[in-house]
Amino acid sequence: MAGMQLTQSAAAVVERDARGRLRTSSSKGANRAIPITLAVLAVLTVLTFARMQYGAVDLGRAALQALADARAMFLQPALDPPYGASHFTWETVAQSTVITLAVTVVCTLLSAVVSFLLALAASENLSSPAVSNAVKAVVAVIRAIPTILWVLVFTVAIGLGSEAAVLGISLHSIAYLTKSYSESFEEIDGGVIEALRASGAGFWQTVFQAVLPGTITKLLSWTFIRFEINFTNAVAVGAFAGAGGIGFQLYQAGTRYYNLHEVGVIVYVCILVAFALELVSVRLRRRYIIND
Amino acid sequence: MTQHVPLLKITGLGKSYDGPRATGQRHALQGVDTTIEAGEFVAVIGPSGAGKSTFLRCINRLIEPSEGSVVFEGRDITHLRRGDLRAVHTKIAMIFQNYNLVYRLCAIQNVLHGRLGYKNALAGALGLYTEDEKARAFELLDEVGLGEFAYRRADQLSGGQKQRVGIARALIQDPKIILCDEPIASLDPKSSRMVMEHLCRVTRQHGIACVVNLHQVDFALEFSDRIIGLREGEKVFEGTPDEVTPQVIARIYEGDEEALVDVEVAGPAPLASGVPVADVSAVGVGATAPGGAQ
Amino acid sequence: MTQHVPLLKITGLGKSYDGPRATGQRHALQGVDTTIEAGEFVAVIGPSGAGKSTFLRCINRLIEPSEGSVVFEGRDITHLRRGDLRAVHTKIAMIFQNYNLVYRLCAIQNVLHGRLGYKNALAGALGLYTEDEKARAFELLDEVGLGEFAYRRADQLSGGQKQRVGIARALIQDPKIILCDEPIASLDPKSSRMVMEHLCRVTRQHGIACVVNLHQVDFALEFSDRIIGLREGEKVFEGTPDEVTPQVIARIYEGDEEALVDVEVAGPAPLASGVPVADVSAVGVGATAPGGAQ
Amino acid sequence: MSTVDAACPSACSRASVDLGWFRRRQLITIGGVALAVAVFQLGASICDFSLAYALTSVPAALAWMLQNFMPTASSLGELGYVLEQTVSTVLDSVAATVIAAILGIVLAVLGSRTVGVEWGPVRGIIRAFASVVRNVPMVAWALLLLLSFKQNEFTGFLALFLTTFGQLTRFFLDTFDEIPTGPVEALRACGASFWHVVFQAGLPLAAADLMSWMLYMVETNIRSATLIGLLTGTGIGFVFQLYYNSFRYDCAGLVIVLTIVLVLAIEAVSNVARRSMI
Amino acid sequence: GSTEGKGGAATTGSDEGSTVDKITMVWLPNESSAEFDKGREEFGKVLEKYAGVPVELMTTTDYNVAIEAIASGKAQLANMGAEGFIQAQKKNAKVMPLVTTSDTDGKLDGAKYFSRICVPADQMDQYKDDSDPTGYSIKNVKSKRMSFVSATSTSGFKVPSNAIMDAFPDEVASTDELTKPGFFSQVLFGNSHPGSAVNLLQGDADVAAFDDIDVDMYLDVPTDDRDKANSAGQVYNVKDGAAQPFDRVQGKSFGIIQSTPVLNGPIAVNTEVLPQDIIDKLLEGLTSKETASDELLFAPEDVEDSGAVWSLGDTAGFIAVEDSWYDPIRNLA
Ligand SMILES: Nc1ncnc2c1ncn2[C@@H]1O[C@H](COP(=O)(O)OP(=O)(O)OP(=O)(O)O)[C@@H](O)[C@H]1O
Ligand SMILES: Nc1ncnc2c1ncn2[C@@H]1O[C@H](COP(=O)(O)OP(=O)(O)OP(=O)(O)O)[C@@H](O)[C@H]1O
Ligand SMILES: [Mg+2]
Ligand SMILES: [Mg+2]
Repeated sequence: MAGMQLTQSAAAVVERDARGRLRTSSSKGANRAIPITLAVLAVLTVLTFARMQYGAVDLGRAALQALADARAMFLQPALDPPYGASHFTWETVAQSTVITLAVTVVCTLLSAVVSFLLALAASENLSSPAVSNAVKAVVAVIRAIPTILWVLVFTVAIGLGSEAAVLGISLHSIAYLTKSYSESFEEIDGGVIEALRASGAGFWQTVFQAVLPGTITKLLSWTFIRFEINFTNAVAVGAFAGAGGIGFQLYQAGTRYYNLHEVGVIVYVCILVAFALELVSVRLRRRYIIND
Repeated sequence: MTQHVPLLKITGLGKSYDGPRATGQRHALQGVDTTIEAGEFVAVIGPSGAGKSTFLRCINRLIEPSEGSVVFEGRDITHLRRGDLRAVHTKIAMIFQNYNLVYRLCAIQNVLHGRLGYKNALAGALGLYTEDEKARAFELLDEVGLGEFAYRRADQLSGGQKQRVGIARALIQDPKIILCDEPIASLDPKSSRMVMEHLCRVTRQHGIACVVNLHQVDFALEFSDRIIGLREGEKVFEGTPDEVTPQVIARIYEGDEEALVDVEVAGPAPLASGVPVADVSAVGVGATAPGGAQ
Repeated sequence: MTQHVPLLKITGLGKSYDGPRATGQRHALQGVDTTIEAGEFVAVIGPSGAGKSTFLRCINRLIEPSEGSVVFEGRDITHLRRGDLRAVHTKIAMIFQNYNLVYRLCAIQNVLHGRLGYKNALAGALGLYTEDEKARAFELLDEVGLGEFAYRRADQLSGGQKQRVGIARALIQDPKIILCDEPIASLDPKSSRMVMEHLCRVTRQHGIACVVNLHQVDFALEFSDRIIGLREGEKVFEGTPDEVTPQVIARIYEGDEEALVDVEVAGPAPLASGVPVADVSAVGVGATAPGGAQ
Repeated sequence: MSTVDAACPSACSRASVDLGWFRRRQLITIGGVALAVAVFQLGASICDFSLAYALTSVPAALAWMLQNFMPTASSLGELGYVLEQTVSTVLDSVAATVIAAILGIVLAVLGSRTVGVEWGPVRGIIRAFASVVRNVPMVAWALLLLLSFKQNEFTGFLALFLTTFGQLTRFFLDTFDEIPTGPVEALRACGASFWHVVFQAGLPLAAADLMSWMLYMVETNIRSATLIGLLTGTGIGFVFQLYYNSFRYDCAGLVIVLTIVLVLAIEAVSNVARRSMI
Repeated sequence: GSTEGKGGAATTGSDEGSTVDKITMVWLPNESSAEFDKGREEFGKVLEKYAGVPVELMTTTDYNVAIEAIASGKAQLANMGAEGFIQAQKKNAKVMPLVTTSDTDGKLDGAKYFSRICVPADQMDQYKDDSDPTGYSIKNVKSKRMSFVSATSTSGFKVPSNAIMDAFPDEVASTDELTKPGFFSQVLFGNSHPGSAVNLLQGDADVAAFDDIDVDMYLDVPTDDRDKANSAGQVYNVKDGAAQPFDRVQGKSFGIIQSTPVLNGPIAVNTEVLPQDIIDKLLEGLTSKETASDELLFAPEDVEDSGAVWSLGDTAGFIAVEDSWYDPIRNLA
């Protein structure tokens, strides 16, 4: 082994492992969080596969079948025969896309307004600690519940029509936006608020003259990002309850008519809309949230 | 009835912080008495942590004082409720080290924020100012030399310009007194002088009293009518600039390691222009040195 | 056979960028010839945008030169394929302005990265270094005065310390030459001097040639054997530090508004220590002034 | 106006008299608000949404919910089964995330601007592929897989995996794109090969962010798993639907409560992990 | 359609028993799909004509919603399945059947469809049982891989589950247990009747439950004698060229080992929120000849895609029905 010529203080630092080899990272005070987390996740994964129920199907055959189905869906999308079965016309598909977008708009605007108010209450710098913590706790609980459960619960509680879907989607959206908004609010310079307060401005004046102008771009970016998520949710929820729209047609094509070609068309429509929305929201995020 | 009512009468003002931080010195401010007359220009000096900011903020109750009283125009404001405090705040303007402008709004809008205290919630929130208010805002901006920059966004202004917007914002409040917490600490010497000159001129012109926290002793001596020295939360000096001898400076900054003043070397006021005390004193340790420190 | 083969022979090296940016000056670098001998310490100076970085990066083909040739130890490396280039890279080390350390890894691991060029894919990816390599890494770290910081994460080191880790990383490559792209531009004068001294000492000691891009003319004059001056992509001077007269400096920086040198005022080399030319020259506009500007 | 002119000499008289500036700003603000209201109204009329009805029914709905969905003593009898399904959902979420992350990292490494392969088309193809996979509605994935893999936990896992994979690849691509290019360049200049750069610079620099995204995905996946479970008949989604459809709302409520507890717990744990990684 | 609109405008319907200014009718998810748009609209018009008040039709995508709506009185009328009707009635005893669809002879006798338990044709032998009058029994289904339709389906879950419970009284305590593996080695849900049938034909399940009316169009099933066609022991082939999802199991065949008749679902009324005089008028109108001959409601045989909800191939029209007629179903629950 190479004898090292080191100064005393340096030699004192060098560590060797059990076999006398030089260590390239210190055993003391090293950050073990990442390896530990990785290990836990790996163990859980192995455990999952060990106890998972794989069903009665022959996985190989099923995989082939799935590929064939995927082919029908992605490579042969069609509404009309020979592949499609004319369950839907382009008009109805377009109509229901518009409906889903309408639900998305309504949910997003509704939750943006409510979230703005809640976020004011949730921000530590604008509200009292007690109120802030209470709002944050409630919001965390709401956020923990999957959107689809909210929608199903509202469906039985309120009944029919788009209200249940809108409220269900909005609730989760509100929780998300409240968190994002209040984080934006908390980032604003406390001095500005203090300055306005010192000149005798009231709460709402401070909010609209200092807080809102200072954060509006971030709020808009978050709102748009949520718009994108809400669209996805509206599609998913449409499959189950309430508002119908493109999601319901997707569900019908899949579970009622078993026509993957028609599913394919609807999927492409969803992808197209999602692409467009994503393009905008990625831009906004780059511009106003990450770089700000 | 005819008895003289000072603009601001401060008696036994004190603030103590509790909590884990409060190990050694619980009192950030203790038993400060003073009186500010209308139109006076008072500088508060003292080492870092002496309680200058605490003193200033206790006056308009941005910090709640824990003892003592603040009487403004004959009215004890120490225990006013929030609502009533708003009216008092319109009369006591404030200027900050970091300008505290809303950066996404333009200069004129920031100036107009000074009027919010006079407006109802809705009009203020929507930014509905009267024509008179707007006209006055433009005048004041022009007065501090920023007429051309009215529509410039605040974040596009230089530090000195920002602070002058801050001055205009304070002036439009029609205040009786302006409290300034180290208004020039973030500025270069040239901008500092300009801001101090503007501040001094407009307050004298409008007959507004002014209390300025300063690190720069030379500026304090140059511009103010009266100087208050704080150390470890207590008032250790009060007097005219003429009375500020090197010994006084040493007493105020004594014990503060960063700001030991060599009394022999440092001449009488004014000290070298624009250079904070900490720099001047880096020269050496003089007569009143570390023995007195605590 | 016995003919002398220089370490590095650069002939007609040029780089042009196309695209919308290339409106006026297409050539970032144009027709540069020079020869670097083993163990030489060469400084490259020139105003911002002169093509210093481009020159350096064309040598080891971090940027692909668009014309000319680079012959390293007698072998033309201008058109080597990626795989062969790797072997050349092990012999040509590089040091960067921003240190470019992997800040989440500790100093010793960063130093060991210099050995990656010698390792196969697996061993290198997993960080399996031999005991000899590790021992040498510790020694080199110690040599640049960082023996105690071997296990310190790179982001916890100061700027000067980071750059010294960069030097150790270059040294462990056993390079024939080290290319340094403004190694001290982000450092304060004190750290700058320390880094330059370390760099100069270790390269001389190990007989490694060194090409350093520098903004600081004074450092260039003080440390290097030879100086190359670039302006607008072309070599406008090459010679020993002694030959660098104020006129030469003016010629190199002429036309660069930020760095006009007052020939009358600025004395002969070395200029005031640690102050970049831009500052020195802020004094005034001399004989060679704006007329020559473009 | 004229007072301004009088009081205000030279410079300001040109710039400042334009008080119409304020009017324009106000108009912009009012216009923005009006636009939002109009868009909302349009959307509401298209999807037949009545704000008044929705808002007035919320209190009653919440009361009804609390009353009906409050877990009762009898529903606690189902706790064991529900717990079992919940745990399986969590495990599936973790497994789907881990497997998706492994593949996602490979794709992200190959497709990223900083450490990725230099050949342009690879990057484009990877980005397009990830984008398509991510934007196919989860429902569609579930329906597709359901047809061939039938209704079982593995199907749920696969559907979850596909959506997670799309999302994580996107996040990972962004993460790798954002790592500083300097160290990567430095390693290349040392003669390091592609894999050296990936393992010695790319991964160490990105590790904390990658882990953070993974943990975030585990949380999100538990929620997504509910939806997928409804379709593929697995996990909490399935049990919820089972109780819901048979009008045993108290048991359905128990599922909700357990979900809350679990998601919050996982959120807390991953926050701790995330914080100690920096 | 213009008549489809908002849900429970009558949120607190219970106290407006004597008069209504609007009738709300709710449809189950199955009849809510777009293909029945015309038929539903026509039905709304018919109701309006006889009731003399505006009618609002509410489509649903959720089974629970329909039941909650009629039970709570948010809807006055509902088109329901037999099982759903019983559930709604359990929640509110004032929910009553009004009419149902008759058999093709216009009688109640054949107003039913069949819930079947089926196995692959080549495994029929395993289920032969001479002690059973039909020649087959479900004695052997234990530990097999089972496919139901969904946990809420009447003919695809409730009825077959009850049959299994009856056959194995000691081993199955509640139908709930049949939703998870235990008694069966595996439990699948096809999510629809065709789905369940495909599970069986594709070999993913050994035993499957599904009904006749949703599946037989894909099969070679004689239509003359429904009772006979649905008896145990019958074996059927998937039609050549059958549409999705049966395209993947063409040529496969299965046999019936058990079959239970299920009563046709009613148009139910919540008598609490609909005045008796209107109920009477509706009953009279719906059972009239005129209604039965409305081709937009009852599509003539062999006519496809008419948008009609019902078909004259299955029924001759609406027929009044008593609450007690549903007792057999009630007893299942
Ligand atoms: N929120 C707080 N909680 C606890 N202690 C505080 C708080 N704010 C200030 N202090 C303490 O009160 C003392 C006085 O602080 P203050 O900010 O008034 O000093 P200062 O003279 O303005 O100093 P500087 O020149 O640095 O601004 C200091 O010891 C400080 O640590
Ligand atoms: N990627 C690029 N695309 C187009 N032009 C470039 C690119 N990189 C550099 N240039 C141009 O090439 C010229 C030389 O740049 P280079 O970075 O080599 O200068 P430099 O002497 O290192 O300057 P500095 O002292 O500021 O680092 C400049 O005009 C620059 O704008
Ligand atoms: Mg202070
Ligand atoms: Mg450069």
